[in-house]
Amino acid sequence: MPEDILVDIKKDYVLSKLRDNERIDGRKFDEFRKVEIKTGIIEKAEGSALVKLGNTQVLVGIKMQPGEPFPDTPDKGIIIVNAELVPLASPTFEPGPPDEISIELARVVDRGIRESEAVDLSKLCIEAGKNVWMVFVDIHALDDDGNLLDASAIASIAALMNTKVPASRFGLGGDFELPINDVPISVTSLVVGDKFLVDPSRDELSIGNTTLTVTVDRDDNIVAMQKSGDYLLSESLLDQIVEASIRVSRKIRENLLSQVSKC
Amino acid sequence: MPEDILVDIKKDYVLSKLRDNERIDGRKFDEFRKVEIKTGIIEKAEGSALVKLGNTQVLVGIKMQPGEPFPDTPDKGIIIVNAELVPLASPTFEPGPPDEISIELARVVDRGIRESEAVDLSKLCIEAGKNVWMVFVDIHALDDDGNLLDASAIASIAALMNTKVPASRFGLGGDFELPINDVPISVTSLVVGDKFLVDPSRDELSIGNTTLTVTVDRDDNIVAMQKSGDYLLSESLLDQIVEASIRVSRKIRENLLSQVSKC
Amino acid sequence: MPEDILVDIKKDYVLSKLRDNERIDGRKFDEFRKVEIKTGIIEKAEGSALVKLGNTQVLVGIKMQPGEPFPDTPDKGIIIVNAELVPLASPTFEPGPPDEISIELARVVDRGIRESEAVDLSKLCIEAGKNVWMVFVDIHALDDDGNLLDASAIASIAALMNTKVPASRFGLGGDFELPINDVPISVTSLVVGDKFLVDPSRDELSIGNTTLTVTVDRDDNIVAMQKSGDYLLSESLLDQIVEASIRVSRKIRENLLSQVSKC
Amino acid sequence: MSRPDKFIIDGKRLDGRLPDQLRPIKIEVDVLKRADGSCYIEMGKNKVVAAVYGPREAFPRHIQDPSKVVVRYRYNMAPFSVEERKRPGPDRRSIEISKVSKEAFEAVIMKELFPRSVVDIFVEVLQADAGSRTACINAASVALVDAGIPMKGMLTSVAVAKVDGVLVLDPMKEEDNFGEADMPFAFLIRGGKIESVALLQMDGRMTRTEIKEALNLAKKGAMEIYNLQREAIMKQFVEGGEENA
Amino acid sequence: MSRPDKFIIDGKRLDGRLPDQLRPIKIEVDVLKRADGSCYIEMGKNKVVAAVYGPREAFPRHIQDPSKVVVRYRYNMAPFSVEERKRPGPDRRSIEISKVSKEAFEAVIMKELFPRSVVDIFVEVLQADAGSRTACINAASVALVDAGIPMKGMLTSVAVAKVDGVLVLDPMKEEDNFGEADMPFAFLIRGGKIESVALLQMDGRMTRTEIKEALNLAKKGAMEIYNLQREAIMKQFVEGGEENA
Amino acid sequence: MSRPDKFIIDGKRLDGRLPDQLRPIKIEVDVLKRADGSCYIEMGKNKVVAAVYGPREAFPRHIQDPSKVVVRYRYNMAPFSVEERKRPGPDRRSIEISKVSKEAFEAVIMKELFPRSVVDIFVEVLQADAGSRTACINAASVALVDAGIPMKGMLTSVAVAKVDGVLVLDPMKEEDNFGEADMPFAFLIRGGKIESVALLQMDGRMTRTEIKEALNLAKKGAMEIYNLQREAIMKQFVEGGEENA
Repeated sequence: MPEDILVDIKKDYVLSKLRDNERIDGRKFDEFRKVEIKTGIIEKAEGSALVKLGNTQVLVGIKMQPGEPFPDTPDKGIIIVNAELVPLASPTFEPGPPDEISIELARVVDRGIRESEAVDLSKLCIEAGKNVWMVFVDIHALDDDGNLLDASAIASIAALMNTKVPASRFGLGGDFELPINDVPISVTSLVVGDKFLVDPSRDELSIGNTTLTVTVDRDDNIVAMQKSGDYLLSESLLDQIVEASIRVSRKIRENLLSQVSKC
Repeated sequence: MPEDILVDIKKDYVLSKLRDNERIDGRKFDEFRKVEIKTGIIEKAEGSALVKLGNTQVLVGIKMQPGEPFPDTPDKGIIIVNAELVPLASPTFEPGPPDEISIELARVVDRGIRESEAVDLSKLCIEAGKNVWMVFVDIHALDDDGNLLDASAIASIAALMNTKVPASRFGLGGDFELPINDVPISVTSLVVGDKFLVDPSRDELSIGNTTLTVTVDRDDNIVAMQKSGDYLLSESLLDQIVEASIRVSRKIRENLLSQVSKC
Repeated sequence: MPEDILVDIKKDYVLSKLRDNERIDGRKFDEFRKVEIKTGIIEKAEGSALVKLGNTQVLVGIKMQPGEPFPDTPDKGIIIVNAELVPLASPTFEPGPPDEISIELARVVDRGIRESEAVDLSKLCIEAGKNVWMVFVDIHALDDDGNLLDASAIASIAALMNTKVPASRFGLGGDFELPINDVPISVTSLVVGDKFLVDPSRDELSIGNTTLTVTVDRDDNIVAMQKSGDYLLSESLLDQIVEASIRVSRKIRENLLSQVSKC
Repeated sequence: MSRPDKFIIDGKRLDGRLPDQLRPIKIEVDVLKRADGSCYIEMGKNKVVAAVYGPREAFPRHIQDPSKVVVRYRYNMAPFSVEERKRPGPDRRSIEISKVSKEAFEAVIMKELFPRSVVDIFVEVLQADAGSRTACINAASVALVDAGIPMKGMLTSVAVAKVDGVLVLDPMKEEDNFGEADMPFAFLIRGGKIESVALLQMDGRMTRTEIKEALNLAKKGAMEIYNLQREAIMKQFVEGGEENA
Repeated sequence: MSRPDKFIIDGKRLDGRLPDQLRPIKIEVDVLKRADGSCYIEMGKNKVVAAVYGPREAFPRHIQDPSKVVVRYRYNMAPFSVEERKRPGPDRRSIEISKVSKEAFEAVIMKELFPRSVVDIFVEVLQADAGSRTACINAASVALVDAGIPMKGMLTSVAVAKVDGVLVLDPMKEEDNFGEADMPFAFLIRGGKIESVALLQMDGRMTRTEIKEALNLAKKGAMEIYNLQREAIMKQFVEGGEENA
Repeated sequence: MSRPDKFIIDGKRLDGRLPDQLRPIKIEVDVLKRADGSCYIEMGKNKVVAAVYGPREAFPRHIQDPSKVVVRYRYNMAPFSVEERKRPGPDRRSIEISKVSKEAFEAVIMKELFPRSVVDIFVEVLQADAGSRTACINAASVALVDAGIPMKGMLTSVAVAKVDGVLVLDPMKEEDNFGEADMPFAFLIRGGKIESVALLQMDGRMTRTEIKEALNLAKKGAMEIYNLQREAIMKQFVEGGEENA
């Protein structure tokens, strides 16, 4: 009950600020929180990255192993994205198999990587039709202070950029760097009436999980979109969000590349 | 609560009619509802049939693929019957893995097909001990207005009669019709005191799920029986139901064969 | 509620007796209940033993089949210990997958067998790296009158001593006796303040599941220990329990060997 | 196991029995301490144990019935009870057997006496042979008496099979696996007489006439089993009384 | 299925359609007796059926919302609906589709009218083709009208794909599998006009300009589907009236 | 990894440590915002993070205890924490570790202060090395202090192994995998002194005398870890105070 009252108070505060065209933490409407990226912190993983997006923290680890290719892509590696919203990260997460929220998160991150062709899967074939590299991208939420999705997407591509293919461990020649072709950036906006707030914090999300995620590749193409939440989106707002997402994605990508020396 | 009252009223009505030796919908005690069968409606399946039994509707689809035979029947194909009582079909069905009701239904249908040797499994061997055809019979309930079991059994055999073995898709020669030897018919009766009502409707079942199912092959042999529900059955009633089931099964089979051109 | 009151009364009784340095059933503090062992009672199993420890009853059955070895022990057989605390054995057990109690029980029994090297796994290799004997030790609780763990451990080793490797059934030569090198004995004590009661009965356990299990091999080595329950153990008590466990284990082993003619 | 050429030679079955003869049966009552009632039965190579708990408070609450007791029945096979190790947990076969067995007992337990309560019947198959469901029902029936649960009568179960065209009582494994039909029954026996059928299943191929004959053969077998159930209960009653004296 | 060399030849798609042309659509209302509302739709080779139950009491209690109705949506594929048999039960894809579809309906149902209740929307894909989620939303929308659930308007869904650099309406399987982008929409249509977007997903590669064009193409398609939905409801209304007369 | 020929050469272990020497330890307090208390620990190559939530209302209700707080403990390994990717979700090992760790904390938390409530302790193994359960307990202990949960003292955990017949403190992976015994402890430390044993497990082969020696070696190691735990808490207390000033 007190929890509910707190949410209501936060909500009122966010909305009243919005009426003055302000965000509660003073950010501009299209401004991300500070992004900090540390890669390679899990030595046992093939690649890893810890991303802090304000107080939101996500750790992504990459494990690789040989496996059978999909029948329709016999000469291509396989990427599997999985997200665990463990109860450590938020009082609202519960132990157990992935729920609809973590499944949606993993699938949207997956689409950004897949559709931007960020990983060159054709270079992950060991023996066509028989054996290819499987890349497991495991998203492990640590602290949910809002917008876990963008933090997960950034951590995933950063971890992939940090990945060495462990060929020698499997007697398959020398290790080599995972071939990366693109750096997709996902930009999530909270939609409130006719306004939108990029990279919403948890306090801002107290008004509802009504978001639009737009993932952009390095050529300003949109590679994935996901409207999430029970709201109606106007056409004009959709275009504004797409425009802003492209703009914001460039900054985030630049920031990411400055912190992750690669590509 | 109002639901309970409704059930009680229906129950009283069914029982009062019964005292006058009448059924609430005017049917004779050994009379099936109208049976309508449409086959081949799911083009992507190897075979399919939609059966309407009054307002009860069941869709059965057949999928086939090569697989390993059972060790004790190395030269015979395999039939797997599975039933999903999806919540679309009734307010009392819940999402989730099969419960005891859907398992019983699938197993009784399975026994009818298996024991009548309706499908000639010896003609479904690809390579003895290694590779045989697996026939998946998937029962998908659409509308439960009573006696899903008989509707499912009819739809299953009708779908099997409609099935083409997809040999060419698996590079195993030309497609051929699934070899059918018999047309088992299941006849379910609702037992009420010393009376029994063939093919009970949902309204009739408001007095309890106290049924006896008798499955009959084309030579009037009984190939499967299942007493279901918490009641005591007298010897004489048992024989009466067996006798009636044989009689009724002939009509249903004739009806089925007239609608499904085969066998 | 009445159940709770009964537990409280039992607890008070156990504690008041303890103040007089007595156990409610008159046993000495380091005295086991009577152990009765019957082996070979499940003819279909490769080995079996029913153990009665007072009124506690456990049945263990051994099944064996060839399977792939672990990569790090390519020339050794595999032992898998599994415990089912079926609801038949106690009003507090529930149907469903193993809970933390049955998992702990199985793992502690497993460690005793494994660390004492009771079964000579090197003699269970069929073809190194490819095929070895898998030994399934299935613990089936029948009646829980306290200390299921020790009863299970005794029944497990007794059943293993009773086991014939079913080589002929798999066309792998003649059957032979499972090679047994040691007879580990687990001794569980209930810790109450600065005292401990060996082989606690269910009534004694009404004061809490605060136990220490010490498993001893035939050379008086400790091969496994497990503190279980939310209590604090003093150093001196720890040593006393270890000492007593070694002493008691010799008697139990002797008793076991006298009932199971082998090793 | 492979199919025998003939099931009946010189009027005798593979294990030497006559067609209308039961396998050896052994019944022990009150074999478990924790359960409110229990029974161990051997029927051929079947070894099963049944426990009854209740009437006790039904939990979770929403399963309670304000007008009568809820009956639960769990048929479970030990992993080592069969030739090839069975993975623990219920499979489709166990779930179906549990359902029809539960319904048989629901039909004979005086349910109205214990509203809002539950009676739990747990049967464990320690070693499985043909007819384990019938052995379990016989054990559960005795366990219910041992637990003092009021019933309309005794529930007694036996199967009939058809082999080489002949109906045989209480089939063994070969007859069950390779026979032409299998038909398990459970009967309500009251006042020493079979009153009605509480459980009935069948698969195979039988004529209407054969079904009637099978019923009669089953009734004969059930009466013999019933007498053994009665005897075991009596013995327990007398000995239990002595122990308590 | 393998990738075609070209998707558009002489301005026509592989199945002969123009880029802005829908697949054939068939809509039947009130096809199930048990459900409070139902609808069957064929859209290309998709065959889907939707059922609506409710508003009814929400159970278990803790899911109840004292201020509004709870909406549940279950997208489920029949095992035989796809080329290779699908194992029964929800997979990750079904769970995501169910989530975004539910949210689209939550945005248009008058939720405040039925506090503490639940509206269940069940859609079964009997045969799957490209765009099964859009077919399901269209069916569910009609089923909700059939069930008399008050909504702000009709929800109508269609996808746009990009193949050979051209945007095409209502993609077929080849366009979906091998195309450059896929973008499903659902619109709220009120008073005969498209008001806003209730569902939006995208994967592939599109420029900002293409997204605007895709939206316009989808709107054109949605209006056509909307007219068919309206027609089917009207027909049912008239015929249903006749039947009841 | 294969078995080394010798574990101790010239009195030194494979990683250069003396037998009674700990691996390097790093402790950070209050590393998470959402949790009520948190701690990150590195202990050798172990990297673990612990979070504490509570005391909060116990849900579902039936787990509430009217006389004391309920303690839950969840040890979980990230899929990428080990050489070969671990499937998400609890396995038998994790469940056992969670049980004995929970019981250790139940023995030291002042449970009576918060009836009907729950304290949740979640530990995530981000990278696993030998002794991950001990690292997790040490982190959880600090996180409980950070969350302000009253305890009888600090819980500090360390293991002892036996290799080449020698007892070694805080074993590394090779010593754990191929050693002759492994024995994890957790101690209650109050007023700077070890009071009693809260967690104790052992597998391998040890004499009674060795067990006593192992205990003493573990106590020495625990005191060192305890001082690091204290230091980290103090630092946080001072810095946290500064931050808030």
